[in-house]
This record gives sequence, C-alpha cells and structure tokens, in this order.
Amino acid sequence: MTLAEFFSCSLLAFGAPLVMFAFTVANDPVRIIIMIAAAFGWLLSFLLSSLVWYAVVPLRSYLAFGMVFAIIFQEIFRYGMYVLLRKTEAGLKEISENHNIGSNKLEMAYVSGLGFGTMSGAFALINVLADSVGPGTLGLHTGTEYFFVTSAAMTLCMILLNTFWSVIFFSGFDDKNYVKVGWVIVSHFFVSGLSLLNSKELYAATILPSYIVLAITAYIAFKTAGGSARSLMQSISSRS
Amino acid sequence: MASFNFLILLLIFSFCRSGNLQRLHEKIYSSIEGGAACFRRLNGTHQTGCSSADNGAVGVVHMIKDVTDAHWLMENATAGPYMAVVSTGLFYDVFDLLFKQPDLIAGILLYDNATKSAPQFSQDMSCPNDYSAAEGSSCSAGGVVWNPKGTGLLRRDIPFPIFYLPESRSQEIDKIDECYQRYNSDKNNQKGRPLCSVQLHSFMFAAVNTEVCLRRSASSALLTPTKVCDPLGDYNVYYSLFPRTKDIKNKKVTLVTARIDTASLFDGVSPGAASSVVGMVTLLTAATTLSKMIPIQDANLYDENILWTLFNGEAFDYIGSQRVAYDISKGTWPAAAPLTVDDINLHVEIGQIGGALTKLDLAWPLYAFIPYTNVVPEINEFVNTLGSNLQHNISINTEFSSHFPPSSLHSFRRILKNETESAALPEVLITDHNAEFSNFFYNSALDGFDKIDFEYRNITVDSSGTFISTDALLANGTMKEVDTQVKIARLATAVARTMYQRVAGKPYSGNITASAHLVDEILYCFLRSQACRLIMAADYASSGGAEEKPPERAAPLYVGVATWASTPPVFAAHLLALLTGTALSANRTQCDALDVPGFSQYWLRGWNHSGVCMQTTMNISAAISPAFIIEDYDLKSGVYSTWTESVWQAMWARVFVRASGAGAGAAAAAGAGATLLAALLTYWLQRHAAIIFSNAPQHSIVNDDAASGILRTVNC
Amino acid sequence: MDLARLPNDKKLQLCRWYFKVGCLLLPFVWAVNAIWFFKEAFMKPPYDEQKQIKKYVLMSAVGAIAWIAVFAIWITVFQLQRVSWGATGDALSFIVPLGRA
Amino acid sequence: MSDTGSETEEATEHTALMDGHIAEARPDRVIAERIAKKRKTKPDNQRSYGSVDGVSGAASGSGGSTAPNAAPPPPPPEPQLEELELKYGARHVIKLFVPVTLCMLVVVATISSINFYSVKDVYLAYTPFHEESPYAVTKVWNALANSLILLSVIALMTVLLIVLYKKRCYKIIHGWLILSSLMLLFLFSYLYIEEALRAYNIPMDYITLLFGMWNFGVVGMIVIHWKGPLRLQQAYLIFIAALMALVFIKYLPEWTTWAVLAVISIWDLIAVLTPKGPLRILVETAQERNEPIFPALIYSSTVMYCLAATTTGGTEGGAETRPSSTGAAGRAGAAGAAGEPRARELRPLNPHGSRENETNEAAGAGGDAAGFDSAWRARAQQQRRLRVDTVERAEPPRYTTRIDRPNTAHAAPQPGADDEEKGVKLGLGDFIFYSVLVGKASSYGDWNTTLACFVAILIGLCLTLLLLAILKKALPALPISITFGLIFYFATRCVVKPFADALAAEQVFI
Repeated sequence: MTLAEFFSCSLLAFGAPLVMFAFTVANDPVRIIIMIAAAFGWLLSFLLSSLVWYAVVPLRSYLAFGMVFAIIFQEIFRYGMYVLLRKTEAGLKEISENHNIGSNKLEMAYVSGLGFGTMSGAFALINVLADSVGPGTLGLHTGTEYFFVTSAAMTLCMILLNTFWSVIFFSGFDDKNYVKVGWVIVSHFFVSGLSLLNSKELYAATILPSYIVLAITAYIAFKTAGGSARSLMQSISSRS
Repeated sequence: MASFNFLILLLIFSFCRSGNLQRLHEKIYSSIEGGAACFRRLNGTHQTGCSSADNGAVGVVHMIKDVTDAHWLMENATAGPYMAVVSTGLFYDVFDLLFKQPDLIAGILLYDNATKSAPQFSQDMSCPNDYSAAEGSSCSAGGVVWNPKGTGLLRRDIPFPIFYLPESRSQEIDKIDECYQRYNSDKNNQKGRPLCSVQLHSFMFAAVNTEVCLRRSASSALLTPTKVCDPLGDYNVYYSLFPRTKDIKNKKVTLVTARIDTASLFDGVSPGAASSVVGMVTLLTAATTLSKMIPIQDANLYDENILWTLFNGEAFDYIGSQRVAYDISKGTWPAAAPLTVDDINLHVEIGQIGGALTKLDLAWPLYAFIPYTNVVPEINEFVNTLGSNLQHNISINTEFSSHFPPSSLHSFRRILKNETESAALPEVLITDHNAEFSNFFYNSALDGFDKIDFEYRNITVDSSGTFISTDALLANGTMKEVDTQVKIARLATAVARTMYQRVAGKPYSGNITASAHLVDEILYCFLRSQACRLIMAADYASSGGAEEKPPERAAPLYVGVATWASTPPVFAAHLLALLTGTALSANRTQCDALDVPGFSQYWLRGWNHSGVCMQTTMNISAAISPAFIIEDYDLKSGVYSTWTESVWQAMWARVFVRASGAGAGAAAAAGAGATLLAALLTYWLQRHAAIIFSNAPQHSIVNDDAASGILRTVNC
Repeated sequence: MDLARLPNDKKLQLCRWYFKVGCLLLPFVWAVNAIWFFKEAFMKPPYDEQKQIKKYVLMSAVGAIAWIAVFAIWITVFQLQRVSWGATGDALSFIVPLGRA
Repeated sequence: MSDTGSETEEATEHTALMDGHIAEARPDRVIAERIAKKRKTKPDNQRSYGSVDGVSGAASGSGGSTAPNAAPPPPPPEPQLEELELKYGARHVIKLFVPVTLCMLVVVATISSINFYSVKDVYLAYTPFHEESPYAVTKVWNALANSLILLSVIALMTVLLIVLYKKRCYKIIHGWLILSSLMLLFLFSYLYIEEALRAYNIPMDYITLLFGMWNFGVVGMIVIHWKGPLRLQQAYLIFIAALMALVFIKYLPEWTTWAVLAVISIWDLIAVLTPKGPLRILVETAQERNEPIFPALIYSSTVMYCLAATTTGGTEGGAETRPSSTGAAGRAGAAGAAGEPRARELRPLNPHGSRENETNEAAGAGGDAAGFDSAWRARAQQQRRLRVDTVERAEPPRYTTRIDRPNTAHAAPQPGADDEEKGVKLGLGDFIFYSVLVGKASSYGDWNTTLACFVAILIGLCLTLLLLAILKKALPALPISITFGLIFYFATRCVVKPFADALAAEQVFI
C-alpha cells in the first residue's frame, strides 16, 4: 500500500524528467556535465537563500520571505549559468565535435534547465518520498492523505517549468528580449506564491493554475526554440 | 583549498545543531509514551507471551467501549486487522472473544482507567505454578482452584502484541480516541478510507522453547554472536538471628520464609502489593523486632536459631525455593554454614496475606495451612503460640489439607520429599485465605498499593533511626487500627514473639513491638518510591558523597533475568542489614577490612547519611533454577523451573493515519500518463527537430524539449 | 584484460587454466569461463584451437549449471527442513532467524 | 568499448597532451615531430576558428588516423592543448562518474538498509580517542588527534615503503598486497554478508556460506591480481572500494571520519604538489630503475582502463603505475603489521542488546579491520597518485618500448595490449573516500544532505579534471571534491535542511 504510494509518487515526479534525460542528455557527456553543473548551480543558489533565511531569525517562521529570496537567487544563478555557458561556449563546441554554431545555444539552455529543475525537484521531494514509505500518511494533526501526490505533482510541474524557463530566459538574453526574462521571473513568483496556499490544502487552487502556467511556458519555449504549429504538422505529414 | 576543511570542521561544529523545525515525520506519527509491552518467556516445552513482527504490528484502531464493539470487531469488521483498544475494566468480558480469531486482531492496547477499573485482574493461571506443585496437592487435580480470576495469559502463547498503558498515561488514550473519532467512527464503510491506526513494536528474539533458545544463544556466527534468551533468576536473601558458622551451627533452626517477587504480563509493571509485598514486609518487620528483643550478644545463651529467608522468582515455578531446597538436599546452603535437613525443625512460610487487607474491615483472618493429616506437635505448638500472641481481631485458623496454596512449601515437598512428608521437616503456611485467593489481582499489573488500602503517612525518622511505636501512633491519632500498617505491625509483633518463644523457650515479657511507622516506611519503599528514607539510608555510601537519588517510582518486583541483578532483593538485603545489624564504630577502610566469622560488614549511608558500618549475618544466595546448573539436565523433564526470558531490542508504539491508497492510485495513473506523454513528445520532437524547428531564428535552431542530435561526441 | 588482443594459443591456455581451476570446487570460475569464452568458442570464425576452447567452455558451462542445480536443491531442502532438523539444523545454520522456529 | 576512430584520435590527444611537457621534458624531437605532422594533416573545412583548428582537426576522426608522415613544424601553441584537454576531460569525466556513482550507491544503500554499519561500537586501533565526552571542543580535539595519528601512520608507512622499495624488497610488498586484498575479499565480505542476512533475518547455512565465500573470494583474487573479464574486474573493484568505505564508516568515530577526510585531502595536496613529496621520490626511483610492475597494479590501471577509456599513450601505464603499486604494497605491509597487536585496544559494546561474551570476537574483528583498513587506506592513497602521474609523466615513448608488464606479459606482449593502461586514472582511494563522505552523510537519514554531497563531489571531480587539463600539472583528486563535499555536508545539515524541511512540510515550491 504505502510502497505503492512511494513508487507511484516517484514515477509521477521524476518519470518525465528521467525520460527526457534518457532521450536527450544521457548519450552526450558534455550535456551530462552541463546538467550536473546546473544542478550544482541550483544547489548553490538554494544554499545562499537558506543562509539568508537562516540568518534572519525573526522572519524564519515566514516561509514566504525565504521563498522570495530563494526565487531571486535562483534567477541570479540562472543568469550565472547563462553567462557561464556563453563564456565556455567555444570550449564546449570544441569538446563536442562537428556541429554548426549557435545550434546548441538553446540546447544548452534546455539541458541546464533540466539540471536546474531536477535538482530543485529532488530537494523538494526526496525526503517527502522517504517518509511516504512508512505505514502512515498525513492527517493525524493536519494535512490529508493526498499530501504526497500533490507534492509529487507540484514537483513535476516545477521541474518542467524550470526547464522551459531556462530556455526562454537564455533566448531572452540572447536577443535582448527582456519581456521573456520578465515572464520567467513573474511566472516563477506566481507559481511559487500559489504554492503557499498548499498549506491551506487548497490543492485544486494551486495545482491547476500551476499547470496552466506550465502549458503557457511550454508553448512560449516551443515558439522561442523556433517551433510552430505548422512545422509540427509538417513533421507529422512528412512522417506519414 | 583543503586547509579550508579544518576551518569548516571546527567552525561548523561549534554552531551546528541541526535545526529540526517541522519535520514531516512528526506530522505523520505520534509516539505513544509510557506503555509497557507484553514480552516473551519460554520454558522447557513452550513459548509464552507476545511478540510482534520484527517491523511491528500495524492495525486499525478500534476503541472497544463495550462488548458489542468487540462483537462487531469479530463479526462484521471490514478493514481488517484491527488494534483493539480495551480498558482493564472491560478486558475480562472481551479477551476470550478477541482471542477467538487472532488473525482479525493485530494487537491489543490495554489501558487502565480509574473510573471503571477492573474489579479483578490476574493473568496468572487459575492454578498458579501447578506443574511444580507437590504431588497430590495440585489444584487442577481436584483441589481448590486458588486463583479463579486467573486468565492464564501469563502462561499462554499470545499470537499478537499487547501493550499496557497505566492510568498515568491516559492522555495517550485521549489522543488515540480523538484520532479514532475523526477517521474510524463511521464503522460501516471503513474500507478504502484513511483510517486511524496504531503500530505496536515488541519483537522478541527467542522462540520455540528454552532448550532451543539457549542452544541458539550459545552457538552463533563467528564475529558477532547474538544472545536470544537468558534464564530467569536473581538472589535469595537470608538472615539468621544468631551468626551461623561451621563450628557453632549445630543449633536447631526455624526457617521463616516469604517471597520477594511477583509477576505480570507487562514489562516493568509488577507492583505485587497484595501478592508478595505484604508477606515480605511482615517478615522484614518481624525479623527487625526479634533482633531488638534478643540482642545478638546473647547468641550463646540459646540453642535455637531463626533463619529468615526471602525467596525470589517464586512466581515462575518457585525458582528461589527450588534452588534452596535443592542446595539443602546437596548440603550446600547457606554457603558459609550449610544446613542439613534435620537442622531445620520447622519451616514457616508467610504466604500471600495481603488480599484481605482493607480499611473497611478491622478483622484480618489468617489461615495456617498444615499439609499433614496427622497432628504434628511442632506445628501445633507454633500455631498455638502464634494464636496466643495475635490480638486485635487478627485471628488464625488452621487448615489441615494436602491441598495448600502456591508457596515454597511445594518445592520443599518435591525436592525434600521424605523429610517433609514424614514431618521430619514440618512445614506450615500462613495465608489470608482458606479457599480461593482473597486477592483478585494475583501477580498482575494492577496489584498496586491501593489494593491493600495503603496510605503513606510520611512520618520523619530521626537520625538515630528509632521508629515511633504503634501504640504512640494510635494514641496521637496518626494511625487507626484499620490501617494496613498497623495490622501488619501487629502480625509482625506476633510472629516475632512466637519466634522469641521458640528461641528462649518462654513467652516474651518485654514491651518491644513492631512499629507501624517502620511498616509504613518499608511499604512506601516497595510500593511507591525507591527514593524513600529507608532505602536512602540503607544504600551503599558512595565514596564521593554525591548521592544519586533512585527513581521516584516503585521498583518492579519481577524476578528478571539472572544476568542482571534487579533492585528489590538488594533493597531487602540492605534493609535487613540496616535494621537488624549492629552498628560498629569503624570508618570505611576498617569496615571493609573487618572479617568476623559468621558476619559480614556493609558500609551503608546510615540515617544521617554520614556513613555507618553495619555488621550483620544477612547474606544472599543465587536464585537460579537448578535446571541451569545441573549438567545436561533434561529441560523437558519438568522437574525444575526452566523459565527463560527472550531478548528484545526495542518496544515502542505509535499512532498515525493509514493511507487508503486512493492517493497512490491517482499518482500511479498520473505518473504513467505524464511519463508516457513526455516520452512520446521528446522522442517525436527529437526525431523531427530539423523539420519542426526549421523556421527558427538563425541563432537558435534547437527546440526546448529535444536536442536535435546535432551535438554528437564520440562515446567510447 | 581484453580477449580480442590475445593470440589463439594464449586464449586456449587461459580457457584451459580457468577450467582446471574451476575443478577446485569453483563453479563460479567455470561460469565466468563459459560466459567469457562463449564468443570465442561459438561466434568467432573457426581457428584450430577453437575446438578445444569449445570443449572447455561446454564442460565449464555444464559443470557450473550442475553446481547451481545442486545448490538450489540443497538450499531449498535446508530452508524447508531446518526447523524439523532441530539441533542439527541450528548447528548447520550460519544465521538463525530471530523470533521464529 | 571504442571504435578505431576514437582510438586514433585518442592517440592524437595523447600526443598533444605530451608535447605540453616536451618543452621542458627530454629532447625527444621524434614525437614532437610526429605530433607536428599530425597537426599538419587537418581537413581544410575547419579552418574557421583560429588557433583551435589544429585540435578540432585532430579531434575529428578523419584527421586523427593519418599520422606519421609529413614535414616537422614547431610544436603548436598552448590554447589547442587546453581544448584538447577539455574534450579529453568531457568524455572521461563521465567515464568516471559512472563507477563513482555506482560505488556511492552501493555504500548508501547498505548504510540505509543495514544499520550495523551506522552503529558505533568497535573502533579502529589507530583512533584511541573515542569522543565520548559531551563537550564539543573535546570531541573536536579527539577527532583531530585521531586523524593526525592516522595521518602519521600513513606518513610513516610511506617512508617505510620508500625504504623497502629502495632495498628492492618486492617480495614483502607483493605479499602484503595479496594478503590484504585476500582479507578484504574474504573477511570483510563475510562480515557484509552476515550483517545483510541478519538485517533481513534470513536463515542461511554454513555450507552455502563457505562455498559462496570461497568462490567469490577466489574469483576476486584471480580477476584482480591476474586475468579476468573486464566487467567482472570492475565490479569487484567497485565492490571492494564500497566495502572499504563501509569499514571506515563503521570503525571510525563520528567526528574523526570528517577530520580524516579533511586531513587526507590536505595530505594529498602536500604529497602531490610539494617538490619533495614522498610520491615524487618513489616515482623518480621507479623511473630510473624502470622495472616491471607488480600484478597488484591492475587495481588502478585496469580499473582505470574501464573507468576512463583508453586515451593516452601506453607510456603512462608503465611509468606512472609502477611506484604506486610498491607504495600500496609497502604501506599495506606496515599497516597490517601495526594492526594486529593493537586489536585488544578496541572497545566493544554489544550491538544486539545481548549481554555478554561478544567482546572478544568483536575485538578480533576490529583488530583485523584495524590492520587492513590502514593497509587499504595506504593503497588508496597510492592509487590516487596514479592519476596524478598520468598527466604529470607524459613521457617520451622511448619508455614504452622497454616496459613489460607481467600481467600482459602472461598473455601476448603485443603492441595493442598496453591500451589497458591508458587513460585518466582515478584510484580506488578516491572511490573509497568519496563513498565514505556520501555514506556518512546518508547515515543521518537526510536524503537532501546525501544528494548535496553527491553532486558536490561530482562537480569537484569535474573541476579537478578541468584544472588537470588546463594546468597540465599533477593534481590530487581529493581536495576539491572533499572540500566541496564537506562544505555542502555541513551547510546542508545545519542551514539548508531546516529550510528544505520547512518548505517540504508546507509544500511550498520555489
């Protein structure tokens, strides 16, 4: 029963990212390294934000405060990743042979975003999953038994969001289109802010909007990467 | 770079107290503190008691408020296995019902409730220790059923764990009840709902029987052997009025015995007030009084000696007395100056005499069981003198019967058969019941001080250790005749005087009586708190002078395992030393150096906690069943007690809500869906990246979701 | 250690050695041998040592399987009969389970 | 593992990597020229990026193969090297990630399922202070003292090793290598099996046990010390490293473990970077003697073969591995000797809540542990250096011809054979200490901490290899990774954990 919960929640949260990793990243060492670097970047940002949260003792009880800082730091580090990748682009190009310039710009964005997201997702969920194994579930004092599922769902949402955010963010900086950057930051604040409601157990009110935002972001990212409905059609038709 | 590490190590170490805010775990589980678990004991042929699975037993909470709840549980409960939460008051009505179908029950959480506490509660057999009864006197074979209230759970292999929550932990029960009301109250459709559940963990290492578990304890893996069980056993305490040494031991001896230990189903709760404490206290007081009546200096005036003995482990087939009887038959007890059977001219056992003690009744009728058909002069004389010394409506009546209650007499009758039955070693047993036990809580967790209406008076003891006499206490109204302390004091006085008469040959003329004040203190020590005046005074004086205070609760009187000495016998021994010994004017070193034949010296804390050197004839002897000392003894033969106790690692209980699985289902479905979708999408996009992202801005020809496999590196 | 680089005679030598060592109650060695040299024995284009290698591989494989079967049987028997064997069962046991017979 | 294309370009990498040294190295124009020729022959389509071209040319499988026939220009400028190194890194970092991750996985899984390894009862003989005192300061000092003792033991044994090696007492060295690996394969895996079975309460009989152990151990010895399938060998080495790490976690006192990690990484720095570091002396003697290596070397070299696929020339294999082996051996010997008599110093409590008669056995076990731990730490140390040398000693190929390695000598000493010895080498030592860190982190039951340490270590590894590539200078593997690991461990444990827990409990997602 509870083991089932553990596995199904892990599947929900990490299944999709894992598949994406397997299809697009696993077979390329450089991408793997970038992904891990991104993960590390996220780790640093989280460390900094928790330091701030920890240092400001009076506000420790208010997670909103910590959240704000966490988001700010994350975006800063996202930018850091951007700069880093652009700086090392030449080197990376050399590392991975024969492919034309720029093609891997957003590719790298995607990979680093995946790393970013996966790490944040892992940190958000691992310990929860560990607790989901035990015979018990939430509800003795507060919370419902749907705690684990909702957590997993939100985690998946955040992972994918981070992936797309990175893509949008990077391209935004590439062609000085700061609307995109703005969208990333705003939507990030929006989704995280929504998740504050989770403690009120208004799951419908948090998850649905989050996924709507996810859909929008995905579409934007798709566009950004140069995809379009037409081309999609094309691909299908060409397939048949 | 790495020189950092030190800095970090030191730095972090100083301020690192891994801050636990609201860990999820605390939100899910709430542990049930202060519970006592039923554990596993084994004898030569069986295993008894409870054990959970090694990861604990989980069951849905079901509060059994009345018998109908129990019936519902057995007949139309759906969300199986259940954790039955029963009050001691209801236990008798429901337990056999619950035991009918063990697979429906994950465990039982038993709680004591002052308002509706049990009128009777005894998990011992209805015929306690029947298998080691003297032949012809076993109660199952047509005799009197001594303990009709006994459920026999103590001797039964219980298929699920049982925990006991004392009255003091009622808030835990409230916690569980609240959770129960929130989730489980809708009984009829519990299936597929989140349900309030309890997990009991009391995993026992040993199994099958003593033989097997001892074998497994002996033989185990090379590097880290495991012990799975230990023999029960502890120490017997004995004290002779006059010193007994090899050369001057030819005095006749009267053996006055009582038992120290009691038992209960649960670990660490065995108060045993009525079962054993009253008898023990009577003996201690009587011994003290007698030592005051006959100063030890006059030892050589008399050729009678009194040997006061406290047996331990009697609740488990008379471990202590079997050992003593066995040693006597082998001529090795007491170690210093062994007794032979014909040295003993009378054996008096002060049996269970607490049951009839009550504030409501002045009278305290006692019965002397005389297991002889023909008249034995020795016994007659004793009973008569005792009767004559008893007054204040404590009476003694004689019962001539080969069926006599559980007591050390049974062991003596088995092991020293000829002498006892031929009355060469006459025996008499004093109890407070002539038929079935007057104590309805025999060897149980509820056999507390309240069952003998004991109220601690808390009268200070002066630094010289003199106790206020009973009469004075009665005079100034601190106590009344009905008080337990007074009754016991009276009995003790009578016993002491009787013994005086046996020793001196003439009735006692002095005015020394047993003090109800002393009784008050001793009872308090054994029934309420180990941190009592007497024990503080009788404890070893710690060299540092720093007094570590013993815990503020009664020490459990369960005999425990032989490898660990439990406190009660030690307390008894020290009390004897303190109360009956003679204080020498010696400092610590001299005291330890002293070596007088027949005596031993103890450096005790003394009444004014300054340390005193007590010289006493008190001594202790091992109370380990002969079964464990005889070479290749057949543990199945059932001649001697073969009880062993299983080893366990931890006992804990916790309450939580168990998931219905709806969440898991949802997650599984959603997860599968999401993963599949992602797989398809990623695959498709990656495959046709070229086409899909054809009209991309020059600088980014790559989709978000898939990497057009442009970036190729050689993978080796 | 890369077989591809070994000359055939060495291969044979090695295979034979593994087989011989396997005779010292070492079915695992046989198993390794069988799997390791399987390609050599059956996939590779024939060469003169191959016949012998084939032989050794087959023998090792058979031996290993036989051993596995033997132990499978023994273990099942032990697990089922341990309790009923009583003292002998415990004497044979390296780990005796706690809390049950 | 690698198709010809990659192999050839590996060759080019190697050469490129070498002539970084050739400047100050011996006058081996020969190779210099060879490289140069290769550079020359690059396809024109890649002229586009300035100084990079040579590299990319070499890199692209096409250019690599066409090696030794063209006119000798001067050795190429620096930047090319860097990119080569980077690229060289990229592939091999991953090659290292996999086994390291596996090793950590084994350790973490064991720690979190078998609590025997996280319970503290018996301690190593080399750690006399057991941190019983409640005061943090005392504990810290105990920890430091312990770790310093350990360190001094190591240093002492390094000296002893040098002496032994100078005196050519290979027999002893050999013996100890074999013996210690023997003990590890038999004793520690026996312990492992026992505890695993006990943890799951599974009955098992001696016959099966003995038979299993015998097979497992013997195959291990054959595969490690002699010849066996590569995968099997890798598996064994990873498992051994994991076992070793577990032993450390079990038998080192709480804070000593952390102190040791710190001290070791510092020692690593010193031994590798100081001009008169003990390792260098060994390396030099080894080279001027230029003797065959000990079979036991297959530890490092072959594991490396599997871990970092063949890239650099055969020379490293010979030159750099030689000293390491002796080192490991010598220390193993000394350590083992030191270990036994101290056995009684161990203080056992009893793990199973049972009451007596465990002391002796426990002490015994601890004794062995004591002996072989240090032996293995020693080996670990040495093998860590190996990698260091790989880069450091990019030797002119004249060595290659002379080197004959017994292990391959048994087989055909044909030119291809020494590919085995190629590649970035990561010693078992690194495996062990990384795993110790992660395992220790996981033993407190907070997965965030474990994860943080894991990522930190991997990144540290990346950086190390990056530096390796850029500086082209001997670098120890531990310091960066371990420093990151420690930082993240403590930071996560003290600061991040509460925050993360609060977020998780409130379901706030950032």
